[in-house]
Amino acid sequence: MTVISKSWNRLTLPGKVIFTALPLLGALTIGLVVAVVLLGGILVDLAAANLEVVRFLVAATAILLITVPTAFLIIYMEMKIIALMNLRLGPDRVGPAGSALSVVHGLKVLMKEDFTPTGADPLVFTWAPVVTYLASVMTLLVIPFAPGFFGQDINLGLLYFFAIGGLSVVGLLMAGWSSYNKYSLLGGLRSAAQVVSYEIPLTLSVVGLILLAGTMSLNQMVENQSGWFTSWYIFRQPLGALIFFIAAAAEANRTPFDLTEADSEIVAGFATEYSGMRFGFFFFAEYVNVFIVSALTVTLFFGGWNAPFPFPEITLALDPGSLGIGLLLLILIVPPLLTVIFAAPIWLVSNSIKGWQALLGGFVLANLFLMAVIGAVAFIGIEWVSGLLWFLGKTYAFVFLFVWMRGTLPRVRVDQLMDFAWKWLLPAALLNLFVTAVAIVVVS
Amino acid sequence: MSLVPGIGIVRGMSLTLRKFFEPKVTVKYPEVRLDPPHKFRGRLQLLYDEYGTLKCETCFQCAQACPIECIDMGGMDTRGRYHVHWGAPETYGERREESALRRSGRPVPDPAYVPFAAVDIAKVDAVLEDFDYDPARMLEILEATQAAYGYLPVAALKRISHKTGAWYAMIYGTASYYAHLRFEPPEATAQAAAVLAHRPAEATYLSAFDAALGGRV
Amino acid sequence: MDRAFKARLETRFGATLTGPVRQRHDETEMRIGAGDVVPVLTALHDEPDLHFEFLADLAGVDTGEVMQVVYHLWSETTPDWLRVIADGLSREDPRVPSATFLWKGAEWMEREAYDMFGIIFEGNRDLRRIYMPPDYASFPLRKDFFLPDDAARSPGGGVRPMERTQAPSNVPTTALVRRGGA
Amino acid sequence: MSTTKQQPHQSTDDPRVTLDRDLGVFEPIPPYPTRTEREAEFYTLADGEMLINMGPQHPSTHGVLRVVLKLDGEKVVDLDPVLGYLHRGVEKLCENADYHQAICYTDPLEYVSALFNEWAPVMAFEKLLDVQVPRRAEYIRVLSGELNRIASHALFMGWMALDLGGLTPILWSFIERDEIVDMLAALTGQRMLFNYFRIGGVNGDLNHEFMSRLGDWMSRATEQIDNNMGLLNENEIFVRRMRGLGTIDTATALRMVMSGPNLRATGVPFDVRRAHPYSVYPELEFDIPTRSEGDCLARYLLRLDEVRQSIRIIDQCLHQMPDGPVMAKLPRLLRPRPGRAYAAVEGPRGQYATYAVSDGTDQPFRMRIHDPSFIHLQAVGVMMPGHLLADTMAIMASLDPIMGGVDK
Repeated sequence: MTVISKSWNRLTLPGKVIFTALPLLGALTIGLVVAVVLLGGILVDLAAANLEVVRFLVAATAILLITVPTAFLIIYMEMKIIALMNLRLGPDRVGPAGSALSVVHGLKVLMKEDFTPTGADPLVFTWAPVVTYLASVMTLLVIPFAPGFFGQDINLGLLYFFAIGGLSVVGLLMAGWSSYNKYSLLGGLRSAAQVVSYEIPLTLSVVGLILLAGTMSLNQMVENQSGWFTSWYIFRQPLGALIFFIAAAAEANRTPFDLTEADSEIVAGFATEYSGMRFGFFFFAEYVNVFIVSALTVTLFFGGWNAPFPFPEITLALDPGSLGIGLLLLILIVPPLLTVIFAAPIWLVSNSIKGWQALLGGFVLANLFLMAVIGAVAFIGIEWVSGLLWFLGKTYAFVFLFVWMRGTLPRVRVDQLMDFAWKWLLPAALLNLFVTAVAIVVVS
Repeated sequence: MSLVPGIGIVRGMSLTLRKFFEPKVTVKYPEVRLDPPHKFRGRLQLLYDEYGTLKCETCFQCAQACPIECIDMGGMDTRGRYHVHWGAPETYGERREESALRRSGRPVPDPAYVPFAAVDIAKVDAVLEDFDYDPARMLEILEATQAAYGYLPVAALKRISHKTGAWYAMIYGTASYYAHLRFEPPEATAQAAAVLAHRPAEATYLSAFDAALGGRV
Repeated sequence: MDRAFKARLETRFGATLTGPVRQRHDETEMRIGAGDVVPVLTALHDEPDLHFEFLADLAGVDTGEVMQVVYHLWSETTPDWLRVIADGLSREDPRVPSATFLWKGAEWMEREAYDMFGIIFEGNRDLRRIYMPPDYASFPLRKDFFLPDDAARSPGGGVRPMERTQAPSNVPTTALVRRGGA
Repeated sequence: MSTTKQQPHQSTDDPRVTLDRDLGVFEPIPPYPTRTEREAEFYTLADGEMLINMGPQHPSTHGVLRVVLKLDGEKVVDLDPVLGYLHRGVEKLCENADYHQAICYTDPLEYVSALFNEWAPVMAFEKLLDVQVPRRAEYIRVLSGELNRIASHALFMGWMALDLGGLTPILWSFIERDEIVDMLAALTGQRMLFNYFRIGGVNGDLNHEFMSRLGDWMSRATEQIDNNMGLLNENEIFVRRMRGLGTIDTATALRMVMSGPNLRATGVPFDVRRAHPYSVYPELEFDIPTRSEGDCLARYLLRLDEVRQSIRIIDQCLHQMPDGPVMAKLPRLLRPRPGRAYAAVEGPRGQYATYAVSDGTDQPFRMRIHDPSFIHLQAVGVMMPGHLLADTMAIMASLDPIMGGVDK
């Protein structure tokens, strides 16, 4: 006994952790194997019977996971693009062109002290970021990324989107109220007023679209816009698209409507008293919101995952399986060959480059080339790859537009914001709806 | 504001987009360093004019203002009679002299500063010649110097520093580390050794030292 | 130097002047008693041939014997700055009427003079400390001010160890007041 | 020490103030019993009003200003600026320094336009000493002063936009300002606190580095400013927010003793350079732009006009620059005869002035520094009530106060 305790005491902290974890992991693995062996058949049957549920679980997990890199990417974009517009360089130290900076920011936020001010309502204070974050993540569920690549095809998708999107304001109000800070309170109230006001033109601006499409399923709407880009709804609903875009910017609290966190007025609005990962949740939610709003604009008005023009049908009559032993040879021969082919010019071009350096460069280039070839084949051959690329490309174009606006515009005042919503956007949305309805009646 | 609403916003956006592609003004600092203007006064170093004399006016304002008293300096008083100094007297004696010369054009007395004694430089030069002015063989150089002079005079150390390019502080550190190297002439060392050997009482110790060093304690 | 302006001032305010009207460079200087500040300033501001609309500065001065309040005025009727010195305020209880009835903007300048010299401007609605902490007890720009001593007299003195008293107790206060000058 | 009797009251530093509370949360405003009529009125809340403390650690209070706002919803009912967070006692320091050293102390007052802070005391001391400044020195002063004015105004425009939520203009302004500041660094040896003007002249003549930079900049200045300002001047959001904001009429502005661009934006062509000419300004041709609206937009556009006039003045200075010494012959130790002198200069924010009293020693007996930021900040109390919380900082920024100058 003493031997065991002595050797245990001699272990360093990582050693202790490893020695504890190893048997646990072993036991878990054995248990899992046993469970799969014993219950495997039943589980597969169960999953097959409840395919919808499994699909939903997988989709929800995937969507929760993709928010993090999405937010990182948009934060980096914002830092870099605004910097370039400001004639600065922006982040350039962490990672290539500073691209890992937002990841480092994320880690920093994780490591900071999580602080609850005196006088705050701890329960509400803790749950507010969760509500906000979940509300934005849940809306991602109905967005069709590519053919067959969406969380859930709800036939009331648009309605679901507005319903859940409106939920985020609850989180902001909770944060504003529970922080015991007047700035937070003002920020929370501002966000409530703003979101509630802009919800109306936002919803009304797409009613015309719904009339036109005859459906509220986002997938169906995207399907409707296939073919040439002239069939995109932006060309049939330009006013609606404009109103939608403006109102969506206000919904996502983006410049020039970022009143809820106007730093020159109310410090950081509802997030004033937040720190650490709770603040990180707000921050993430904000950038996920930007993505969602851009994605929805693309989905509704810019053809979603459709390419702007129908590609000529190229069917690659290549079935790798039919090559048989030839495939194996190909795999053996092509990469070294390509490496040598790419290495040769590098080696020839300069005397100072040694052979192994040229080979290394050739290897990298060959890999890139192969990846490009495989990507191109996949792009042409596999439908959802091209769909996803088109969708993400269009979406990030809109993200760029949002960031660009942030780099250019000052923010509006509260009363101007309200004036704009109720006196301009709402009548315009109604007019749009009226004109659309009349046109539909006349045409049909 | 123009008549068409939104045109100003569009113009602003186009302006920012143009700037997006323009060359940037950021200087990547640690890699690229801009030269300060010639007249820049914010340098933390002493400046010399084109004749190689100090530009410092010895006004003591910097030393007076230094909150952590890290500046010590010296020069000559306004009537050109004495050296005046700020800080520990044994440091920067040479710089004080230089500054005083600049201001008065003549050497002036400084009771606080006793320059090191001059020695015959030829011996140390010969030693350096033997060792090829190689700072990596510093210990051998120092030993040979001690063999030549009997001890390590400050003037010789300065000469070694000047010729080999090693810092004086480094040479001093090397010399003071080894017990067999000594900075005092052997007679003073012998006296101190005798005092140590006898281990007399405090008063005797002091008076013995007093006698040995000619009343300087 | 505007000689005619000097004559104008002497004829208009002859009775209220407590010293000669002096001129040097582009400045004209008149001295009045503290009690005459209101009528003199009103006349300077309102009368069309004087019309000093712009209060360029308001400063308190401690000469060591008396307190002064110095107004600098500008008008388009003369190329000179006009300096009005309200002279002879007692150092024990310096009081002078406020100029805020003419220039609302003098309020903070008077607050500053109060903060630094303890001059009471009667009629200023908001005469409180402006720079020093609200619990500060002394007036720093007076000539008999020592920092450690006087700061320690403030109620906060016991809390801030940096400002505990180190006053030279054997030096009489008046010895530090420089004589001469203004 | 003789003082008027003050009422004893509880110190804000007294630990009992914060410890003798049952709750962990307390209302910190006001921390002491009210003492004046106005203070009592301000800290009495009507129904539905609340106090909110803005600064000194607020992201957009220029420096360390603290404003206690009385809000009704988001509408500002009243406000009480609290100063003293940057108070250094410069006047006292100057009284204990000799005449040369006093100039260095005035430098960091308004760190954005330091040359004007030197200019006023230097002029006052020159009057005390009856020194005739060489004409070349005067021209160099005007030249560098106008450059500094442009630098200051450039920064103002950036700040103005930043307080309205624009991220980009502040950086463009800083680029503009940086060019000028580098230029002035080549001339004066420092980038921010120049310490360039000396009693009787300036420290050092024009040099080649400065002149080449200046020539380079002058060749594209107007175009560059016009180009960059296209971002804001036509922007509907910006113009709509600025128009009618913080309006002040001529009579009130004079009652608040405002000066400089803030006064000229209400239609009064009062500019010390013309109203009470000093230096070589009478020899130079320039206009005094005025606007009649008196709102934030007018103040903003007026500064833009002033930048153009400054470029004009610089151009004339370069063409009329006489030869000669840049420093008058002066003894090393300055002992002006007893007397008083007042000197005012027109800075980018208004009238900077110094009232110096000499008692015949080598130190000023009393040195009063008049700072326009201090005066203008006071006018915020007149402009702001009735506006929304969102506009407080915009109004503040449009007056362009620098807290270093406000707090002395």
